[in-house]
Amino acid sequence: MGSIFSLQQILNGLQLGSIYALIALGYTMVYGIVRLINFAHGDFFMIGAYAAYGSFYMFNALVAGRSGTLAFLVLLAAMIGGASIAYLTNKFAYKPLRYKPKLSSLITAIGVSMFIEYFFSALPAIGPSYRSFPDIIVRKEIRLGNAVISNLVIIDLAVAAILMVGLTLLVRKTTLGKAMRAVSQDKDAARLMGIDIEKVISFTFMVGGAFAGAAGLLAGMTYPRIFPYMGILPGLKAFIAAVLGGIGNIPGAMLGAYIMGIAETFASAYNSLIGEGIAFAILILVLLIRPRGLLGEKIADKI
Amino acid sequence: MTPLLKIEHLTHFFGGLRAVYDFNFEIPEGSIYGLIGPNGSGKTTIFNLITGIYDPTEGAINFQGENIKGMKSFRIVHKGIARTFQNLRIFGNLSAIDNIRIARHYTTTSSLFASILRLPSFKSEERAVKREALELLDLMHLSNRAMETAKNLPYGELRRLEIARALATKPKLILLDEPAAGMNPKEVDDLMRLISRIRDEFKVTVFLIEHHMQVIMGICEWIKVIDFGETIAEGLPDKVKNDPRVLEAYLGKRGT
Amino acid sequence: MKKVLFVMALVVLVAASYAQDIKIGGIGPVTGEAATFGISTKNGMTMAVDEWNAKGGIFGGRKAKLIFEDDKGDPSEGAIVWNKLIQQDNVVAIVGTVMSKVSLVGAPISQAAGIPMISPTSTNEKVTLVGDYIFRACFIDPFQGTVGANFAFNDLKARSAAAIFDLGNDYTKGLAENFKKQFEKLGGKVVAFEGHPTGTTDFKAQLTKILQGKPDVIYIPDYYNDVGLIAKQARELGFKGPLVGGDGWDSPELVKIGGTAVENGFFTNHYSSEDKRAIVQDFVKKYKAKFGAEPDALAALGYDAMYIMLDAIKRAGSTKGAAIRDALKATDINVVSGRIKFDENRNPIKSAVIIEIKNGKQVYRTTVNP
Amino acid sequence: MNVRKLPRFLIAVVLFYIVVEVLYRTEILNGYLLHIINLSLIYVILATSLNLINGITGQFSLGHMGFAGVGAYVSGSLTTLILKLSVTNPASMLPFLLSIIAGGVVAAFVGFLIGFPSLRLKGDYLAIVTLGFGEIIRTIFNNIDAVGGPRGLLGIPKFSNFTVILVAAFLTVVIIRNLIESSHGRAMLSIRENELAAELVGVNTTRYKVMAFTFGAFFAGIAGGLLAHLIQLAHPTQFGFIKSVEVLIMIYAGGVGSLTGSILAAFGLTFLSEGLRLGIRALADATGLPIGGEWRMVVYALLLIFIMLFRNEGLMGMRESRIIKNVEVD
Repeated sequence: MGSIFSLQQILNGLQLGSIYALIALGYTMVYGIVRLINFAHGDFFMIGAYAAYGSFYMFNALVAGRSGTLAFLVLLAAMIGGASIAYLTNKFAYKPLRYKPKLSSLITAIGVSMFIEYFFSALPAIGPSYRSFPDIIVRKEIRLGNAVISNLVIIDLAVAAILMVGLTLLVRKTTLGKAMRAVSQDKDAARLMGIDIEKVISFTFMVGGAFAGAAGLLAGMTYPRIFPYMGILPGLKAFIAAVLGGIGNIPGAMLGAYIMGIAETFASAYNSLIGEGIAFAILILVLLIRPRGLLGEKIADKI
Repeated sequence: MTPLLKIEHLTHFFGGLRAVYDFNFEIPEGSIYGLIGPNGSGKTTIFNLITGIYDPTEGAINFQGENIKGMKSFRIVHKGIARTFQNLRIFGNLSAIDNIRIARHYTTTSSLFASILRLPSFKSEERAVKREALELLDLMHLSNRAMETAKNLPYGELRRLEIARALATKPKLILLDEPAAGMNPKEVDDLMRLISRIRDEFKVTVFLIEHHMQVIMGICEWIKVIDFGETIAEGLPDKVKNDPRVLEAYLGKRGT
Repeated sequence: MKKVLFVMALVVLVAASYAQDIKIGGIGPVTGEAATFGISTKNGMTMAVDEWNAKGGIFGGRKAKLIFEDDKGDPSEGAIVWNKLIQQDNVVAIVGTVMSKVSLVGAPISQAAGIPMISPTSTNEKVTLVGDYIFRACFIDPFQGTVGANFAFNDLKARSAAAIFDLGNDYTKGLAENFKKQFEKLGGKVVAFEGHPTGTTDFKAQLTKILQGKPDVIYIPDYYNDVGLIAKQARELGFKGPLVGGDGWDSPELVKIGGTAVENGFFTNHYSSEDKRAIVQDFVKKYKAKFGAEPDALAALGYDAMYIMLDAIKRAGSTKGAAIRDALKATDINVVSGRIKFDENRNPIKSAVIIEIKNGKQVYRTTVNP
Repeated sequence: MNVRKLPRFLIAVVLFYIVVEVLYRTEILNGYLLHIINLSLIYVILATSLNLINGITGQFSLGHMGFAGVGAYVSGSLTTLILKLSVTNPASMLPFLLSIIAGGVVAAFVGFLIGFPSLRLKGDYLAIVTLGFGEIIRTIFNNIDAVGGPRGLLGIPKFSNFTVILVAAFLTVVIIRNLIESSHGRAMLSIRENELAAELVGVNTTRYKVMAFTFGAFFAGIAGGLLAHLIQLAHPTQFGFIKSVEVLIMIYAGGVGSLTGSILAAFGLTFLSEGLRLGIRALADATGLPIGGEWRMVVYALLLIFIMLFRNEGLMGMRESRIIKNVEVD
């Protein structure tokens, strides 16, 4: 069977899309609230992977044998790792520029991204080399007709889904979530309502960072090799996904990420030599037809 | 005599929302007409429809006998309609004089080639543009601000700069969207004198939106009142002022 | 009296210049995405220099001084560092660099300046064709691909094969193309020839397509980091057959990343760490002691390239470019990757070994002569 | 003689030329430094031309090096594959220059095409589309075997020299400056300032946005061609997203919309990156710390962050040096 639209390819695309989605959410949330493309976001993903790597070897000794608990602790560590770096980045690099020209934050973001990558790469304890990521969960494969589903596919999809549902609840139901929405819609009004804007922004960065960290762990388990520059490409893809969905829009980021994952998979299956080119062409086409992304709202230009 | 601007059955919907409904208006050349109505009644939308920012759902807009409906905004400007904005839209990082010079852009003829090589033809045109720009600034009492970065000017001067910029496009009709907004009584007085002067010196027809009753009553020759996109009254200032429907729209049911 | 002083000064000057260190330029990417390869190469070079210096220097008591510059794996940066080493640091020879695309920028600069250069790992044929000052220590693209195809067809008895390679990396594409050419020439069928973008970690789309063609063997001429993932994903999708690759596989990390997935894997390499020759055993032992890790192919080639260069300078007994070049041409030396001589295009004539991954270890399988 | 009337920029460039040539001939300036100067000048072309799109017209292109790639491959193919020019033949100089211009023209055409999405897209959306176009261009180079595919286009003759590059950089800056200081350029500026207001003072914003992309791409193509003939290679990886970001950094670190800023940043950042090579080595030698080249980019990134934190409008903001400005027409 030579079809590129096989069940296997759809699963491949969904798995890739899940990881993109977790990264894309951070991009979109941060953009929604401070209108900044956080170029360093892909590096939060990398930090998450390294935090998971380090914590695995730390906890492994403590809770040997309890694979479920261990996996949970490692996930927690990855998310804390991502959230911490996001918090620090916001505090030291973006906050001082909050009311300065937007583009200066953008260049700072690029600088932060370069710094994190090169610093980790130069640090003797980490270094630029690839590290193999430990098997936190034993791999199993299930056959389903022509397709093979590994338990990692299920884990990736499930973790992404749970976190995305959690995020949706957080944004819709909690006070903090409502504050986030208020700040993203109108900072001045939110301030007048007594919302501590900086606190909300900081929190948003941390949530985004935590999600990127979780994605780092999933990527580490699924593609078991990590290195300091591992965030660049997924970061870029996730950013594209976020824009595709309509940047600033949370469901849009998820949708965009899955489309990106599936488009990339199908394009590679169709013709791997120009696969990436096809994926970009689809992206451009979508944006030409829907200039504000798939779910992005048209922001009325008040005249 | 054909009116300068003739609007017939102008109707516009935003999605399902009716913003303007069956708006008809004629503005004769050389007049000063006013458009009033409560907030959100659709006044600015009408300006946006005339200047081609929105494409009207229905109706016709004739300017000097030519249908300009559906034309691109910049072409409408070339036809001779200029405007100002309720929320200032100044080119903030440019100097005051450059704000004016940009408005003279479409009347310049120097080719790219001549501009890049700075040929004599380009230079003489630049000189002319600069002189005219300075004259306009002078008229607006802004000549001492010519080289100032526009965003550093005080509010009242920005309002005048925007009017000067609109005039620089050499319009036949100028649409002023709340020109007196945020001005103190002294500035309002000056503005009224300025508007009359513009009409006389530049032979420009004026169509303005205003909340300031002093301005409306003081300089407008004819007034149209709209509410919820529909015309509720029309006539001479004195007549409109006492129209019960107008009073109701402003003070009545909605209660401001 | 003045004369005496003059002569004394002259003697001092000559002596000073005599004892002067011989500056050798080293180039490799130590930042950026190829940094891991650059660091291995640099480690290898450093080791060779240290060994020679410990033995008392190159000639006449003069020691070698390695000036190493980072090229970030970027051709533009390559042009800068080549110019810097030659014009600013006045090195007498250059050992570098890892990526062919960067060596191709450096080679004309070396050639024009008459500064001999030897690239440890640039496999593109064109590199040494730039001129008579340019040498290399590694195989060229066609060689490994051909050897891999022969091995797959003759030893593994494969009749159908698929290849997956890095689209943006000429090394892996070159190997894949030559594999395909040779495998088809032998009468085999290449059922799929798939590329993947540089830096990607998910190869399942390509592998799913490859497996639809049911190949006997998959040729994966990538570096170990990608090979580990590709192998793992291929096995996950149900591929049980052998995997074949090139010297990019040679790293202790391969088995760590790939786990059991790289079992039944074979690759062409310059040497086997099981080789009983003293220089090999010495190199492996010292490298581990110094850098706390097993050497990979790049470390071995970095070491060899530097070793060959220092040996040539010694035999030349001079720091003149032309003399070193002539000595390089006459190279006949035993280094980690075997006994090396150069052919007329300044490529090393050396045999390849095929290594098998068995129980997580690299096992020597056979030697192939060119 | 009225000092204000003198073409200051021309004088400055001529002085620069003389100083560099004299220093080089007297071997005070070595080939390495000259190479860095050449590279900086190529970056001047790239940065000022991107500034025309991003800084002056207020669009957001993330694919600038894609245009440079087009120029590099077109001119490289012409000189290397089709005309087979040789550096030793003095008659080759003219065909070389024409090839470079041809590269610029083809790049301009691509820029013209890419300018169209800018009519519908704004800000980050436009950024993504230009990024996508840049990557597509790169994918295309990667897949054309006639120009070397992933091996790159090899054996390009080394025609680019200090004189050619300096003249090209000078002309680029002068043309862009003259453009900015004309009615056409003011139209572009007005789009950056307020697109709607620009349209409503009669500026055909469509035309000027496309024009900015076309001009920007033309000069980027020229720069790409010069780069290829300087380092004798055109390679797909040189024209990817990360490289475009390098140019982006230059224009924002220099100041959006300031040509002076772009020129200073092109030189400053190129020299900084080289200076750090020496700096790190000196530090390692002085302190005995085991630090090497891998720390160079760490420091570079930190400095970049500090520049933006403490001069957040870039070095020059929107100001222009008097040397660059035209003598005002009066």
